[in-house]
Amino acid sequence: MDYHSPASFAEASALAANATGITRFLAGGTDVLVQLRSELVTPDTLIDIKKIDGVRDINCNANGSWTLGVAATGAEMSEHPDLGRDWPGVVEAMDLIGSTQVQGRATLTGNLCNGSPAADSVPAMVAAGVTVTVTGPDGDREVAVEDIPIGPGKTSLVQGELISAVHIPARGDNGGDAYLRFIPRTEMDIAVVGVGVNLRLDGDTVTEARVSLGAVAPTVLLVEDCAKSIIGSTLDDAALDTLAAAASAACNPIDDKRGTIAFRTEVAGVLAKRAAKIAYARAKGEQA
Amino acid sequence: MALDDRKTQFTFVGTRPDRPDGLDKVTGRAKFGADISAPGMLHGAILRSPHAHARIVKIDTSKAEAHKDVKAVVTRADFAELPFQPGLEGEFWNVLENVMAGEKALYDGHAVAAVAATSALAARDALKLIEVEYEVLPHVTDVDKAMAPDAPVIREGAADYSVPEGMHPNIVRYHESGHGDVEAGFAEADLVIEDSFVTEATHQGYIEPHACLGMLGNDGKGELWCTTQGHWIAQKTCAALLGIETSQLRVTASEIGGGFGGKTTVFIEPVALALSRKANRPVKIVMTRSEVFRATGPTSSASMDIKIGMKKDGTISAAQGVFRLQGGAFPGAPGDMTAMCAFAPYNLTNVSQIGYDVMANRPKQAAYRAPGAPMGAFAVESVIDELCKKLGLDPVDVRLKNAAHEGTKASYGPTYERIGLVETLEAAKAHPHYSAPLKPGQGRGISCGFWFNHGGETSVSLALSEDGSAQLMVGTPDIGGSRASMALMAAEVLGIPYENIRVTIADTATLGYNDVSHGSRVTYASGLATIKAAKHAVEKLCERAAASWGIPADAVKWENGCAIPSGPNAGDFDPRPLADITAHMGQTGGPISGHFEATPEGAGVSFGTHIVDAEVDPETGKTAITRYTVIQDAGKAIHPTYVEGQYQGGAAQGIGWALNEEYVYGDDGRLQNSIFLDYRIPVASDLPMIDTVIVEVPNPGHPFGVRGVGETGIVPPLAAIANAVSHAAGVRMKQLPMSPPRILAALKDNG
Amino acid sequence: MSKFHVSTTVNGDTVEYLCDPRETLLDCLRDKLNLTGAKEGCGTGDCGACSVTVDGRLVCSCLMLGVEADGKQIETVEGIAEGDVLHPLQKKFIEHAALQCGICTPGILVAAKSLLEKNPNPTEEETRYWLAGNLCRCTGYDKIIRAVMETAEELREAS
Amino acid sequence: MVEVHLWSGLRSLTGGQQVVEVEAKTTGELLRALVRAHPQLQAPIDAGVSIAIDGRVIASGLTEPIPEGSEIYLMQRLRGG
Repeated sequence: MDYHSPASFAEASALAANATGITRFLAGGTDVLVQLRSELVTPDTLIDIKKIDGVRDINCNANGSWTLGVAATGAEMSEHPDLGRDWPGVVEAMDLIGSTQVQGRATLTGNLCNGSPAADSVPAMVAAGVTVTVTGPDGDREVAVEDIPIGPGKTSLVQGELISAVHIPARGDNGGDAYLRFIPRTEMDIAVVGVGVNLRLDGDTVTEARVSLGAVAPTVLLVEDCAKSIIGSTLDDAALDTLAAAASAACNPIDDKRGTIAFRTEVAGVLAKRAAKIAYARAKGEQA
Repeated sequence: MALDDRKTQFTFVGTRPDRPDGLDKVTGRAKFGADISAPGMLHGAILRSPHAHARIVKIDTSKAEAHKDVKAVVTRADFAELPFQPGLEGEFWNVLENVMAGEKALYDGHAVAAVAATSALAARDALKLIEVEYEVLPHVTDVDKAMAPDAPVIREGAADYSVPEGMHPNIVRYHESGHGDVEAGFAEADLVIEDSFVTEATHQGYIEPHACLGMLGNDGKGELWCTTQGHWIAQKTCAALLGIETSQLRVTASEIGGGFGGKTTVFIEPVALALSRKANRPVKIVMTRSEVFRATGPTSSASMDIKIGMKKDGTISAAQGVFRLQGGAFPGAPGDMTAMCAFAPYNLTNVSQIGYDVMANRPKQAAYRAPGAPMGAFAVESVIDELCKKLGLDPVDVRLKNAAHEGTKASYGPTYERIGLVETLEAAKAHPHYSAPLKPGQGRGISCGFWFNHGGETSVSLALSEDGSAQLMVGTPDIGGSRASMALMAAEVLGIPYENIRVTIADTATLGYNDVSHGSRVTYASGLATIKAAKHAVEKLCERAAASWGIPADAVKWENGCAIPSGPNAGDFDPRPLADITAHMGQTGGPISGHFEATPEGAGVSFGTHIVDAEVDPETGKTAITRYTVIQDAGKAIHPTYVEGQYQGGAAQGIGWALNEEYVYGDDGRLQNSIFLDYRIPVASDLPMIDTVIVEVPNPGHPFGVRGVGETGIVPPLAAIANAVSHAAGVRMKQLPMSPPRILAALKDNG
Repeated sequence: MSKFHVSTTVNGDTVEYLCDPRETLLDCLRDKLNLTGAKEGCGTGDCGACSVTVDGRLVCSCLMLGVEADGKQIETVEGIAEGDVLHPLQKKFIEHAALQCGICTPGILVAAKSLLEKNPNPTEEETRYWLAGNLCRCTGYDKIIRAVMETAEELREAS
Repeated sequence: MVEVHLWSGLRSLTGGQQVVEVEAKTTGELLRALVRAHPQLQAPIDAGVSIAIDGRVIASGLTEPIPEGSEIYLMQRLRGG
């Protein structure tokens, strides 16, 4: 295995473009090292991007949007004084991944590029409308988070491409987001179901919404029907029931060691309701 | 065992001093299995079968052998030839077959070859160069399916004398016991409930993977360092498997990072020695976590049918159980123990129990804390709970009404000596937990549990130093603070401060044979031996004092660490403290030591009663344990803090077993969850504080009244939690673990 | 395959080693620096027995490569005591029997110390969640949680 | 003479008898006497048995004294964890 620690994304991209065999980028390493140790994936080329300037920055832009470096850790996101005020759902989703120790290393980008349909931060990012900059041999392009994963362990990135920045939109007024997941324990598990909800209110009425589901299909889903079921409502019980039904209907899960099809389908609806209520309360400026 | 030295008033015993090895263990200094190296050391790695059941057609190791960093490759041919015997009789053969596969790979993860190389990375790389040709065979991993007529046969001829003719060859041992007439008893009952229960295999889950360092020369002399619950059994087994003399192999036990029964046998140790013999260099092997899950002892999975009859007043009129335990591809599943323990808490006129030991394509089961007892208790105590509910009776009162006591004929035959079940139930009833109000969505469960406990071969040696301090050598690895208990007992007899006693876990070359640290035997048996060894030294101290005073030895007694004249004619002499006698021992007859070697019989059975509150989320089936109380008879708690620790640990493991831990096999017979991410043991945020009540009903078989405490604590939790969850959810849970998908499915089925 | 030269600081001492890029920081601490206090319980970041801090941040040393340690400040269990004076957590763990077998203890002490540095007054829930990545199979966590919280209280009183 | 109670599974080896009367002063003598009375009991004894004397379980010792008139139960060998 070759190990490189380039000083720029262009250099990293060039290294990857010219590499043969399996290439992995190393940020927090919480997936890459597990795969390496278990001999599931032994990369031929490992490119550590943490020596690139600015990769750990968390910046609020003039328009209220956020730009995060690709090596900013979950712990750094949680500790940031303002990010969690704007996007509590995204920050909490990231914070749910692994232990305190894992939080010291794990990153949004790593969670995204691992391609797991159960990745906790991804539904929250999709709901929030997060985009990423992809740097490749032909320059940069901006891609919506939901367009990165294309199947379990697979992404739309091609050889020589890597994510070089994460962009979270401006929160704006009367908005709130939330992410909930189901795990059998209280910590340390992979999501059996995950639900991200991001919405905006006009008074008591939902005017915009994005709802995403994790661990219920080969990729994280952005579910239009869920959004439709609550837009125009005051998140009354009828709207919540429609939301739950839409969430369950969108599920295309598998039976595996972590959960059954029936369980995932049912609980997706339950969590969609609960997450929507939290997001709604947050949009109203209430504690939740 | 002469118990003339019985004691009930204590100076040191029952106090809570710091453990002697505390400093080493909080500074990272303590040496565990993997914390050692040797000059010239090689690293071993083991190739494992990816198939649940396959004939090994051919193993080609030539490419691995040609690798520049590889110094040795071994397969089954590098071990001793041992004769196959049926049942548990051929245990050496079974262990060898498990350590390195012979003709067939019998489970996913079964070792088939091993290499030793100059680095751990090189060893792992070299495994990929070994080519194994398998003929994949049909497999079975489920206990009921393994007993079915069409089940693939794991091995012909493995069954012992006990199995009635006509049963499937995968049934390798059969047990049947009981007394009275259960049919007549059921006829007397006002309510009979018959139900079936299932538990999945769980792993002991010790945090330290197996690790060892072995050196074996062509002269048949060797050294082995390993993490083990018993280094003498490791010595004996490795010697047999390698065809060398037992005494030529010196085994040193490292500090042990948890065992719970799982480190009572060998896995990698004979492999390291075989590699070393071939390479002529020390070989270290450390298992990965995945290897631990795939290839070391999980407990048995079980399928059980229970039928119990109860009268309206709560009297159990008859009880019957059939317990089918799957123990992997070898004999040993403790179906007999399950059967004998299941009804042991109760005074039953009519009881019948049948146990099966069934083989399947899974790793060889190893003991796990009261092996066999928890699953039986789960089934039986669930049915009793259901009877109480249907008859409108208080579950503690019903258990008190039926509780076994001194003079009761046990379900497994003999009449109980003094036992403490009733005391634990009375303590449960009186405990504020039992009467505390429950919130909506919560349920409360209780359960009793029983375990036999064990004595076992024990050797202890105690040597006094000139300055009056003492060194105590025991042969039972310290799993949970036993050095402290041993020092307390020695201090009690010698009358010198606890701090003046250094306790060492001796290696196999410096002390006589010791049985494994299992069966909750350490504080009982090594403790008894420590007391006897200290007494032995005291006798000699008294003799020296008597000689110095010119009076007969029997005119001297030992009190508060001093020899004093005893009796009216002994004369008037100043007491001689221990250090005063040892200061001159070289000139007054030589060094003073005490020792004791025996197999103490009289471990004393023990009982516990647990109370647990659980809260179930009706929308997701997720359970939270909100309160837990363990009440157990310790006989006499030598170091109460460590007794509490055993109770709390047993409860925590029980919570894991009840709620989330399980071996998950795919249709291909491969283990699906061989990492801690997916084998879900409880984490700190899953658990509440665990309250404990130590009941002390002295064991008549120990001079200080000690009963083993390590195992009983895992017997009641499965049932207690199942009862709590069933009450909270409003539906009876009959399968473990009660994972959220199972609870949610049960809630749905229940409407 | 060429090895990497790494220069780093462990418990205040400057150390150097050569490592294969596949070797973890834990491998390097244990096998190259003979600091065997950190344990490998899982190799997948699930048990926390290998916990160390890197530039003050709590991490699993099994989830970090040895090469990544270059130029970092690493603290392990061996560095918790100051000379022969035990850290209050270490004393309290012994006093409370917050360890049985002791294999998880090094990782838990490193993690608990990191908690108290960040949050001198943790609730029981905060303590339990902070330590959720440190598996203990012996104690049921009860005595561990009590030891950490009592240490926190003592440290608050002392300061 | 002492009465030895067998577990019911052994009846198939003793022609249906569950209580066997033997002359024995120690646990070892008792096992030998059982085999003399019923040679088929050798198999379970080889597989491992424990003996309860007045309720105290003797896991493996062959030299434990058997008091006259004591209650004797043969049990499967106990194993622990």
